[in-house]
Amino acid sequence: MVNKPTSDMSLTANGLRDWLIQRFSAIILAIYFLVIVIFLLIHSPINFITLKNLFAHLWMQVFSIITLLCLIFHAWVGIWTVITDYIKPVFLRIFIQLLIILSLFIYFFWGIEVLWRLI
Amino acid sequence: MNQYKFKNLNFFTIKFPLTAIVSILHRLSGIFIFLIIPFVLWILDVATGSPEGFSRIQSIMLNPILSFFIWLILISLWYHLFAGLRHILMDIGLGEDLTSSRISGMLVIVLTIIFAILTGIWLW
Amino acid sequence: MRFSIYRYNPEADKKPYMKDYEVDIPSDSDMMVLEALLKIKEKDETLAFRASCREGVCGSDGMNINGLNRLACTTAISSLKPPIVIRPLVNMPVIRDLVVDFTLFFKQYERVQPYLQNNDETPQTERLQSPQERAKIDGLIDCILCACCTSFCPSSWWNPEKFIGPAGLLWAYRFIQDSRDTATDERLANLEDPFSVFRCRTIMNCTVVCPKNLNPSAAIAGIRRKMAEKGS
Amino acid sequence: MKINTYTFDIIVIGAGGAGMTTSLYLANSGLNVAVLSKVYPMRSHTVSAQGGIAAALGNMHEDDWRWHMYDTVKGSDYLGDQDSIEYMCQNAPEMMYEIEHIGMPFSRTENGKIWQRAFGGQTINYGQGYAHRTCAAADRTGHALLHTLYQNNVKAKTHFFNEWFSIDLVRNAKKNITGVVAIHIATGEIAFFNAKITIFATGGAGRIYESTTNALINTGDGLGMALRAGIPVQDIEMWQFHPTGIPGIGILITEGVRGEGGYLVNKNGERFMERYAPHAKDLASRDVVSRAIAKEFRAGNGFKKDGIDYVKLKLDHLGEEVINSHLPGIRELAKTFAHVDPIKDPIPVTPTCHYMMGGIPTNKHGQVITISEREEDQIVEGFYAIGECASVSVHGANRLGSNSLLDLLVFGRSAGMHAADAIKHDLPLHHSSEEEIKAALIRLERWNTTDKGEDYNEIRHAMQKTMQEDFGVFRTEKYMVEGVKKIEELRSRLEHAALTDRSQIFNTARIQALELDNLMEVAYVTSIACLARQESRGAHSREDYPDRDDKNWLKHLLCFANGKIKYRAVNMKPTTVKPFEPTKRVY
Repeated sequence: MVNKPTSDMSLTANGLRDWLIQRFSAIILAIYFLVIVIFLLIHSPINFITLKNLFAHLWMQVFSIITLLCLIFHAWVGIWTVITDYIKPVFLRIFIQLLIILSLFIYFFWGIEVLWRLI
Repeated sequence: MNQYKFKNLNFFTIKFPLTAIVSILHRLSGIFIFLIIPFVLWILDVATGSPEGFSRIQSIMLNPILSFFIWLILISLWYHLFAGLRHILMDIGLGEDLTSSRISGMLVIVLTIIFAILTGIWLW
Repeated sequence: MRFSIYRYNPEADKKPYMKDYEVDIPSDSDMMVLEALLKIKEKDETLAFRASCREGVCGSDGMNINGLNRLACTTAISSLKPPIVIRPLVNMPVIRDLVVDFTLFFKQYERVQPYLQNNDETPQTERLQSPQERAKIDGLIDCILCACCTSFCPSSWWNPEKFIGPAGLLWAYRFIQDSRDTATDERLANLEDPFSVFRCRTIMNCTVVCPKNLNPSAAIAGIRRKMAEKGS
Repeated sequence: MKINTYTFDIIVIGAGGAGMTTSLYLANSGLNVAVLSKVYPMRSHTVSAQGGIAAALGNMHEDDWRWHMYDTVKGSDYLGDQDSIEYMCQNAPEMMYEIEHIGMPFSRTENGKIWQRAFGGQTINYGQGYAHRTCAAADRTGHALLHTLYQNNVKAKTHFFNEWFSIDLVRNAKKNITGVVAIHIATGEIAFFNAKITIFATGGAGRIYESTTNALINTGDGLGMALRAGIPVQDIEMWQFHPTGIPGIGILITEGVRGEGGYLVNKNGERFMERYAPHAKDLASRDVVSRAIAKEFRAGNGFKKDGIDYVKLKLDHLGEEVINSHLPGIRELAKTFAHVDPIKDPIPVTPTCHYMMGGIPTNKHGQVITISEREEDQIVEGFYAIGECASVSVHGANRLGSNSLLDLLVFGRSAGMHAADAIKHDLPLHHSSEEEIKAALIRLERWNTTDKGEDYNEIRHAMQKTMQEDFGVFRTEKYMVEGVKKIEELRSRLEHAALTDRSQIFNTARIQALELDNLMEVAYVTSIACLARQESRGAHSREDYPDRDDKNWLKHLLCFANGKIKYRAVNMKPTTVKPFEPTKRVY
């Protein structure tokens, strides 16, 4: 059947929203990545204290958590597209999707835990 | 569509344009980055956990195989960043025509090579 | 010059195979691939392919020539590196030899409601449209429905039924951009699901192979921008 | 052989501009209509039309449909039926608005109206200077029109039978036409399409010539079917040679190029049309320009390459902007097929077979007319013909550029209206027995069962060569007598030709063979008609009879499949204006 658009467990079940989220999260991720790279270049060679101090700032905490969220969403939209492209058996696809959702949840809480500890 | 048995879909007979290669590499780098998220989180976890952990990560960097792996991760990140930036620019209507998209695709590859070299110098 | 052509006749062959033909072509010839195919057909009647206008405007003879989808009638043999390998359009069901089934392709086209919709009262004379408004559909009205683009689009390979494909979306954008069409909001709403439009990854294979030098990829980006402007 | 029967109110054979105009009208009238086409609708030859559609809209200057009518009558060299021409020109503006409303992407004037360009033979105020009357979508008007019509048929849910090739008309014992038999190219399925009304919109037959602007599919299938069913064709000697086809391959370069200000030059760089048509120059009507070019060749003023004579069409002086906005398709074609960029260099061009003015005789409702034993017009009930396959006759001996798309629109619609009305007035459905259906399948059977014989390709090449050499721009009795003999011989050889491919699935060789049957019929009646008409009129240019002869030849010539000839009077009775009496035709 051609005429039935389905969402197949996409992030928001809406192409436009998924797409916008993908783009905005990408920009946040790009900025974060560049901030880290610049920090490492400035403080090269890096030591434990400088690194820990960086994450002790409140803005860095907030920025990191936002970035972590963006990473989770960005990864899900991206990986979801890849999976729905290549994996056609429905049950296998759903199984893998659930597995990935689970791991993303774990990454998220793991990340929060790491950051929390650094305050 | 069952009435026809065959389709012509043989990758070895299809020419992939530069723009397609830039795109598939974006996808591959994305998958790779997704797969190494736990590794990166682990590095962050250990390196910020204690001074001992930090030195552990530092010593890892000295291992040629692992440092090569980290270099690969960074290359993937650079590539994913540049190719992603190209896509976003095209999304807002910049460089949508064929010639510009070929040039920007080439640029993504060249920039990635330059940054791979710079990153290598920085790492070693 | 050697031509290696994809052959498959479901009545006689278990599976497709490649068959070689030698055609005499003078070195300074400006012959097109279609003319060579017609010559081959005179020697081997069983070779099946479609052709009509032989000037690149009817869209009958799209095929995969040396790895790229093109029209046989506008592809000069002198522009190709021999041997010339001719296969059917990529990822479309093969009926016979170079003839493929267009059923799904046309269903995807019909899905975008490819006709002008205007609910305003019909005027006595023409509806006015300024040259600037008219210019917005330049390059969108010229599609010949040859399927070169959609058949060469990886997103269509993986989701041929859910993703409309570049050709259908170019037509969708043609009506969205037409100042005389009043169904824009409905058209955009019909395309908002995660597959119909958004499966496009801007790979640009469509634009690379379009024999009319159109840019379906930009049209798709245009649709997405229209949606974003409208806000979801 | 199993034969399925499909029943409809109306079947339309052919999905070009004419077929889809009529089907759109019929589908919107709520009738059960099917369109059979041997190719997907958008592959039809209408797609190749470039220049535009004539209609006296008056968007560029004051205009009047009567002026358009005058030009058309004069263009036809007075062989056109004036009631039909009147109907066409009068209805043209409304038709333009109608297709504009359903989405036709016309180019526009600064104030937003439909843009119109100059074209050959179109004048203001009965011959006073150029008229800008041709409504255009850049230089891809046919493509824009065909797609618009197809799109609206999709909307109207017209029932298309794509890639179904019609083999022959089916007639019952009472001589009623009951439909056609057709073969599904993809599967080899054979079916009888039974209908109250059969409408032919099968297009031209330009492929009888070696060098033609026509698509490979223009094989005169409707004419072949009509002739075999005992219906004559009218004025089939009238073949238009377009002045500007690319030498060799025959790709059309629109008259719109000259409408924009392009002009022809010979090898001395001379703008020679000034000598042949001092007023209209390069925008004289097509027969005049083609003959002028042929005369230049004879005088040794042509260029020559690979044995083909040509002149050049200069348009670089129009400037890049005009070429890109009004002639983008021409630029593309010239680059691809003539290897020149018209922004810099002139395009090589030569007269090339382009359009069949003659065809199945009809009245202005599209109803097919035959001629009785007592030489009276007789309407063939339930049978219509429209577009290039019909001779209504608005083009007479020479068609004006941009009148063909108008013809197919106006008469596509009028046939649709008339047919819909007939159905509503309880036109009966006639049936046919199995024998009658099988009788229509004889030639398919013949191809399917002949084991050994000549290659049909050889015969086609020989036919095209003979037509080109003996029945081209200039015609002479001596050569035509030879030509008729050659065509007769080829025609009988074709009856014994054979196919090597007998498969069912997408057997294109078999379709080519069936098409050649039709081409041969058209070539044969053309040759007979060319020889018969002993005068020069419009496109029919006899060296042995160089003048027009209104006393003896101001009449339609009808030719039957057996070569028998009859005549019909030209209609000189328009209903709202005074008739245009024949005068000397100068441009």
